[in-house]
Amino acid sequence: MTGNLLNLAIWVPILAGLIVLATGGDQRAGVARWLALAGALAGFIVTIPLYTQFDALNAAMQFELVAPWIASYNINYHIGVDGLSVLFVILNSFTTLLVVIAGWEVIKERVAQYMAAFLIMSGLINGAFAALDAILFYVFFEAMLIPMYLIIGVWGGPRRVYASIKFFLYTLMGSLLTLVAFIYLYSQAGSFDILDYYRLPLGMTAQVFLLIAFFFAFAVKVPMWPVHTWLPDAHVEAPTGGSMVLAAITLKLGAYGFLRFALPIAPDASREYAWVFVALSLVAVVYIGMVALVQSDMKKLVAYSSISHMGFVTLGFFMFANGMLNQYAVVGAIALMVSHGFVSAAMFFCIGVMYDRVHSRKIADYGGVANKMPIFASFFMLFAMANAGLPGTAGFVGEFFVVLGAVQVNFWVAFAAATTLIFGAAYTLWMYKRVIFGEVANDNVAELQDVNKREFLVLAILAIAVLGMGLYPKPFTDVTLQSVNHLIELAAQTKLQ
Amino acid sequence: MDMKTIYLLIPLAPLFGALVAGLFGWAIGRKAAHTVTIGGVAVSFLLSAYTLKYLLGGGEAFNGTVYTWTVIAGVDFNVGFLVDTLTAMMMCVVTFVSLMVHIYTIGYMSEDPGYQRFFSYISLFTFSMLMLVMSNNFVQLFFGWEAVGLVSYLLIGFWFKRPTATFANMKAFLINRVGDFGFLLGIGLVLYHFGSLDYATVFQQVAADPAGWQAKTITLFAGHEWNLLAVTCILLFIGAMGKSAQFPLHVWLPDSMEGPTPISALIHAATMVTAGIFMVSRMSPLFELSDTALSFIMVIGAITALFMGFLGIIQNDIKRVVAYSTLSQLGYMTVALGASAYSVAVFHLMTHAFFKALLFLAAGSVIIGMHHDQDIRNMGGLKKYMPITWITSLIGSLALIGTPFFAGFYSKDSIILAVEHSNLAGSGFATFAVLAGVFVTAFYSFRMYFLVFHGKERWMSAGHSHHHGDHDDEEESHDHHHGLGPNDKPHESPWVVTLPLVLLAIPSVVIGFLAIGPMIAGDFFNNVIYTNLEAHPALEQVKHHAHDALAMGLHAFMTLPFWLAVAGVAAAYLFYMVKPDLATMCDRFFTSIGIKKLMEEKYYMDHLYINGFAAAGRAVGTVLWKVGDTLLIDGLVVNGAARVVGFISGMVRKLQTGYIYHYAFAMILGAILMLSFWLYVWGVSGVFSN
Amino acid sequence: MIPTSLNAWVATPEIFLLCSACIVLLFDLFVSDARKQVTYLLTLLVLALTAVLTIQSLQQGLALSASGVSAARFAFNHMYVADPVADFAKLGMLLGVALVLIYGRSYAIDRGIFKGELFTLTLFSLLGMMVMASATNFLTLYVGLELLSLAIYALVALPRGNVRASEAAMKYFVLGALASGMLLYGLSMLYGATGSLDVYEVSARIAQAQFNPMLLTFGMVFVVTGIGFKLGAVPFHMWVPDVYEGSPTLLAQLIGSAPKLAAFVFVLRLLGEAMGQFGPLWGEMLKYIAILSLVIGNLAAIAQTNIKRMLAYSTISHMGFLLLGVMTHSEIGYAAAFFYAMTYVITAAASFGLIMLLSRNGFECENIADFKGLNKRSPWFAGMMLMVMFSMAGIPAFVGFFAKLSVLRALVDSGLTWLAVVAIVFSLIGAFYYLRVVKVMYFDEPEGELLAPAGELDAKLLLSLNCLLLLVLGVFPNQLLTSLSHAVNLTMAGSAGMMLQ
Amino acid sequence: MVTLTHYLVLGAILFSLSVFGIFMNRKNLIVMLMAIELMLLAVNMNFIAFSQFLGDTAGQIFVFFILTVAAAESAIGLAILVVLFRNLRSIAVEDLGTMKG
Amino acid sequence: MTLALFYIFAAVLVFGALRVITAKNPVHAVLWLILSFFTSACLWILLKAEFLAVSLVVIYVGAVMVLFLFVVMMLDINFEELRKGFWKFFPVAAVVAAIMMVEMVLVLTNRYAQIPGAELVEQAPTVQDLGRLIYIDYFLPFQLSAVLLLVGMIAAIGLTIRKRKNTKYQSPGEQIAVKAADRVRVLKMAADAPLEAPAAPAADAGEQKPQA
Repeated sequence: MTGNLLNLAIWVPILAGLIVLATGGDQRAGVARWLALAGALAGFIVTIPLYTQFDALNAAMQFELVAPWIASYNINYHIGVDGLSVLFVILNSFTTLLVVIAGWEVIKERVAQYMAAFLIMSGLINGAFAALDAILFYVFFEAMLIPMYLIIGVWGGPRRVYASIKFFLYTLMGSLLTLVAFIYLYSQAGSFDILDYYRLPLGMTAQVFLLIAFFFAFAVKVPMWPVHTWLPDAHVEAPTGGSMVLAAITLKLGAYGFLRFALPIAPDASREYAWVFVALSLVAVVYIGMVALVQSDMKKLVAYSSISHMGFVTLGFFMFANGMLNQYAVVGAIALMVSHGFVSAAMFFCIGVMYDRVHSRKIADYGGVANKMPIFASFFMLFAMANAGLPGTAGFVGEFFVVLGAVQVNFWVAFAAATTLIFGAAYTLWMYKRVIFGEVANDNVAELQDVNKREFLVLAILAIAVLGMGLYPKPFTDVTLQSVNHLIELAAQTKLQ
Repeated sequence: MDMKTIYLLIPLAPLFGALVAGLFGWAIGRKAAHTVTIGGVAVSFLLSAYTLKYLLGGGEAFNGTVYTWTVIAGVDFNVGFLVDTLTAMMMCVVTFVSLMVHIYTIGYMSEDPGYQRFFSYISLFTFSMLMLVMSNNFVQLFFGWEAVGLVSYLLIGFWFKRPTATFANMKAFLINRVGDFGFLLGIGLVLYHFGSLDYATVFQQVAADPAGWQAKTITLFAGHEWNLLAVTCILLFIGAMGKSAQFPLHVWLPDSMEGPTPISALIHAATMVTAGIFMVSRMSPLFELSDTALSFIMVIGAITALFMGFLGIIQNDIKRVVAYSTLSQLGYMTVALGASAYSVAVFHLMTHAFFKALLFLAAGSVIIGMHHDQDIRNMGGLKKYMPITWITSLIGSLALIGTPFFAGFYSKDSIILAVEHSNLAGSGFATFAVLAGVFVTAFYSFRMYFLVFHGKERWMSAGHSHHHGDHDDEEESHDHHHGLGPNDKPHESPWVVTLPLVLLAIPSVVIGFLAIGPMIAGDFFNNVIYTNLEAHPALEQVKHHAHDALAMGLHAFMTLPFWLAVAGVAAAYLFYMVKPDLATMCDRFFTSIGIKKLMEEKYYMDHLYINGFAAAGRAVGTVLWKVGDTLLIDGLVVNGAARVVGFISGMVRKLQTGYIYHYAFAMILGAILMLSFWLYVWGVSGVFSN
Repeated sequence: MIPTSLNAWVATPEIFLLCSACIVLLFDLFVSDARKQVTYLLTLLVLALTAVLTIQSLQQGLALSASGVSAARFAFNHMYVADPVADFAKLGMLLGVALVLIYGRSYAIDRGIFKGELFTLTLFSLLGMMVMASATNFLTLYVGLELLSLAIYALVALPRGNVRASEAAMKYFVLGALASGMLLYGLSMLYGATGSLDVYEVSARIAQAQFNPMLLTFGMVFVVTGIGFKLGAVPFHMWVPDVYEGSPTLLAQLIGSAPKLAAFVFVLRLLGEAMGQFGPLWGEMLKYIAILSLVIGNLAAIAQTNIKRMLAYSTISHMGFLLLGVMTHSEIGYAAAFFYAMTYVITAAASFGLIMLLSRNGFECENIADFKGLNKRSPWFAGMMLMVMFSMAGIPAFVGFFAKLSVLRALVDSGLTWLAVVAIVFSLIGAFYYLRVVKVMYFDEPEGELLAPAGELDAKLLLSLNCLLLLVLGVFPNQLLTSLSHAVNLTMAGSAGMMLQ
Repeated sequence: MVTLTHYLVLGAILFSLSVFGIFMNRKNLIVMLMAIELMLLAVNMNFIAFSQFLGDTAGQIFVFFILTVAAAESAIGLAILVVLFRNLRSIAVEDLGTMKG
Repeated sequence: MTLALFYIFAAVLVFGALRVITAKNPVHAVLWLILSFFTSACLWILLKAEFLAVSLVVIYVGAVMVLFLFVVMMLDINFEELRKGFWKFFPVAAVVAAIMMVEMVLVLTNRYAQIPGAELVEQAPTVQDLGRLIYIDYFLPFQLSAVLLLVGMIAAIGLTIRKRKNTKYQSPGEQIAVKAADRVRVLKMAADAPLEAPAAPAADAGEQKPQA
């Protein structure tokens, strides 16, 4: 029975998406919207028991379900979640709900397709997080590209074609290599079951190659420097909802991939080459932090900030000390993933709110928004602060523990990482200052209306989430602890023979 | 009510007020907003006072958890309270000054459209500050630490239309972030080596084996061992440098005067900026074990104390004078910390809170009187127009310069005593700095005092460029470009403004006399602040003097600091009342040798930050973006690969000529190649060789 | 020598098809041009009945194998074999050809080629394919191949007034003749080296070392050339784009779908069964051909603006992928290639069907730009085309993904992981031009008047089913994967069994 | 003594010549078709030689069928040629280049 | 003796073949091809394959070559035009062909390529033997080759049959079968043709109209 919960989490949104799609053209847009809302709500509600019934003291997979799928290749429909993934299933369904509300009246063309794309994507992403079979994971992981490609391309900005194709091909490049890695593992283990891979002894060369393959797939998705350049383009061109899901969820999938695949399957290589990941992560934190500073496009700025934050996440994942991962760093990184889900979604939504009114994302086209949109400005302030990692907001928890963990591994790594405290605040606040503060800068701003009820709802929900997690992260970290411990054990073992 | 409930109520009451005023201010109106916030802070103050009394009456210090924030790696990270005498004192100071500021604000902000918002912010600040001081662990400390920073940010930028204000608040936040950067790393080291972030646990471990901890080292650069505690303490202190505006992270504080005056009093003088002092005192068990760190602290404090004082001399903005004075006084406190006289530092913190808040609020009163003209060159002779403000200002100034028996005297003299007896490296310089500082303090304080309250009524003289603003326009009522017209007369502020002045003037006079006994000589801080008297005997000397407040006051007339202060006042009188030409002459002299310029540019520190670090950061960012991302990664690799593929694709396409003979040729060529390959395989197998 | 016997019942499907084709030919003479629909329906009926007979044969074969007997049943003095691979392939061909006729009906009517020749020649070419699938003798193989080829050459030229069609036919013909000349030369060498024309006999003689290895492998080079041409693999691919572009779309569909299955079985019989021992050698040759096909096919496709040409190059790259499966000369590899070929037939049929759906009298949909804004015109068919494109690109959960997966698995199993990496790098490049089609349909605004897809309801319905089948097979590929790999296993086991005799 | 090799070499030479004829011919499709006939002749030569030297009749049967197929092939080839000529008014190989790239 | 004959016939054959592909005039080429076939037939007789030799002459020279000649004559071709630029491509083509020839000859003359015990048969198969094989053992290919010829016939007729241009005739069946939809469609075409495709596709559409 419990396995069906995950099934519901995966298939309810997809089914809802198909139903929404069936409403057809824009003459029934209203129906499509309400159906989508109902679908997203249902999709979110079915994930709640995943948390309430989750046994936080258990590191094993829960809500597991195994059914034969492609028997001739020993591929199974094997789903289940542990502390590493359960939060993201819920977060994803939550974000989808927000996205549906966010796109309510903003999207006027091909509403049904828009809503359906998000719902279907939501199901696919849940599937990717829940999959315990490599091919199943791969199928969800890749299939997700299709709706995202369409979302960027159809409802995106002026350079949407470039952005969407770049997004697709970049991501595909990495994941195809992973496919080969999976097949290789299959030829070694005789099964595509991820949990079997954990137990599979592998030589160092094989591990290194696997790690490279995983790196390409997941580093692109995260994205890590230097394979990050698709993200700013994709974010800038994507519609608000697309940016929200991209930042909040799909990036997490990349990071999750490291936890689920790279570390446990190739632990020796991961330990050996952790420095590469650490170095790239630090580059992401510092380099990207500086790049974010000089952006003139708000979305691009937040996109770069996402890269920088995700650099923190990957940094946390590869904090090996004496062959052991640092628990603070890993838990912190996971917490950062969750919080970044809230915060980046909120940031993109805020930018979307302004974009819907002024139709510009250029910082220079704004100024003094606070005069006209005080409520909005307050929310935006909260999220900006969360983005800068202010204690009491969700953004702090992860950064705090990653730095604490990093100190235990290498002081200078922590030192470099902690610069995000400065850079993060600098680019966020500078943007906030230029956009929100000051005299009303131009006629567009002068005509601004404060947030409407729908926008207020989304902002308020996100604000509660951001503050809630910041003030009481225990519910978030508790569920991951045992699984992280297990992961640390797995990453500490040696598979060499 | 048990104590825990009381302790919970103390921060929650202002939070409640803040939330009500902030979220529902638009609905409940001004009066309700200030009522609820003032009520909250008043409750908080009364309970704080009760707490202090309770502890003085032999009550048990409280150390307990409110809730567990999170648990990782078996370590609990809690939100909890540690309420001991130090905390209680801080709570009283914070809530009292806050209460005064709340009341004062009713008058000061009466015309501002963001009235409710302002009350909400300052109540939120009170909450944050209380969380900071009441914390029993580093996480919550950091919480409060950043939360007060946030409110400071919000309040400096309260008039968000002013570019200077929004610049200043960003600057304040970022500079503080630099401090937090060190602070966070320090916390990281504490967690790493002590396995806990609870004060009690950490301090117990240190107390159990001080020598062992002192010997611990950490490798930062390969081959170089560093003393662990020194590194940790310096990192923690970097946090304090940010928050308490110590050189070189002081630059934000003068700019923070862009905020409304009440918050300058509350946040940027009395409470928030002293958080660093409080923190170091709190961590005294750690800092005591590292002479290196203490020396570092002392030198930094001394530099701040003296050089920021200098800058106070040349300021013409009434608030900036006070701000530099604050910097200087914070330097004094830091010096005291460095001299291991934590209790003295805290003592000065307390007295300073009162008289500096008083000075700020008085300055604010003057500003109201001057219709938001802040330039002291436009003032003069306000004594007769604003009597209450005048007298309270005088009290404040006297307290500040250390006039015997005033509050500032006891604390400042104790600091000087402590530094004189300190045996750490750098104490000689520190001694000189604090002594010189006395003169400087007296000079700039009374320069301002004389310029504002005495002499000619200069606002009447034509030629100053400020114009009288349009008071009918509510929106604009607090804008910069206001001032008193030549024909207007300044008038005393309303009672809500003057009442806090009076209420603050009282402790400014008496608190030193009353408190020095218990706080310095007594056992008020005995179980709270740890001083290794064997290693750092300075405090012993102070204690010796502090036994008798009266005797100390009397004895002061024969000490150097007193005469330095007198000299300062006299010099100010000479320069600004008797012989203004002398001031001009000096001015010209210092201009000619370049020192004036140096001081006007604030030792070029802002240049360094804005045109140095910030500009460099942006330049590097631009280069990384344009060259790294756009040109190299995207242009060369990503789009380059696409272009290469496209180019090859075009080439491949050309192969398809459309002519059968070429097609056939390709086929034959393929066949020949395969044939040759086959021949090669056979050749390798040795068929053709034999 | 194997005892001679006619045993003609085994070949019922082909016999039925031949007779029916002749009947259709005769019947058509009495049908006026306006009533060619009748011939059309009759042809479909013939295809359906042939399919039923083939299914029966398949079931019989599977039943035999289940009872422990060899599934291969021989007929015509060992010139013909009915085994599961052949039967599956025939079903695929029948489906492919039926889809050609159904999708192409209104297209053919509009272009005046809805004539008796179309049906009879198509049926004869189908017969050729089916004979190829079942041939166990070089001679049968050759005659089947020629029957297939000649019928198609003629079909391509069928729109007589069309310059491009006749040009395409001529190119196809000349190069095809050249290729079959090469193939024949190779076969003559095989014959000379082993003294036999029978696939199993050759295999047995090789196993018993009664052959001349040099002549045999020398001939093999030419055989590989011929096979390369049939599959359209580089460098024997040059005809593919021109023929796809020039021929009427329904014939492009015919060329692009079912014959690939015939070619696969041809490869399996000739290389896999007859010369399985020399797998490493021809595998090495096919490896380079396959890589070249991936490279050239994918790269050239990027530059195309004509969708038929693009699909032609895409076919080349797909054949490269298929050959990667074959070149592993393992049963897993054959099974993967078979699955690839089978699903490719369905995919190609869908793609060309969609192109024809958008064409109408006087308007040939052949530029990618003609798909502009299809999502606005017809979201349903835009969605269908999207599925086809993503399936071709190998994105899950479409069947193209599992086809690629199975080939990659075969490669990795054979220790050729690097080759798998090469393959995916080029399928990444390939994804670009499929994406472009999706981009054109979804992101671009339609130009000019909004034209709804033409075509009859049945074609539309079937086309939709066809496209959905890509998804269904992508989600539930197990049955097909298992069946095909079982069939390949049986065939390879059968050939091993023959060798022992 | 005429050996098998003689015939095979002759076949190879013929084969190469016909291949040469196909890809060198730029002007005349008919000659191209003739070259194909030559190629088949070369193959036939091989088959007959093998058949007669190995004593296996199957090779001759094969030749028989090749001749048949070649006849049908020529018929179709020439028919296409005629159609092409009607459309193009030319049978120059060079004129068959409208589709390329 | 046989060897000498072989070399003579072979020389003539190769020369004939060379001339086929280099002849200026296609008619000459056909004639050279006929010569090649004849000499091949002679060579086959040396191989004791008399029936096939005869068949070759009958089928090729008698039928196929005549067909070729017929087509060459029927098409009105400017032969001079066809010769241009021949020598331009010669070197590359000759080199490639030479490489191919050298490789093939090298292989075939290699001693590993020799089949031990390959002797010309004493008793060549008779026509009866061949017939038995064709009609019994090779029944399937035989039937199929019949189909092939049928296909060749259908194709040739289908592609080349032409109704006379100047004969006007009605097709009542078509006239009756015409539907309203057909008419509507014709009208619609006129409306959207210029919109849909400006220049090139219009030309294509024109070309696609059936000639007859």
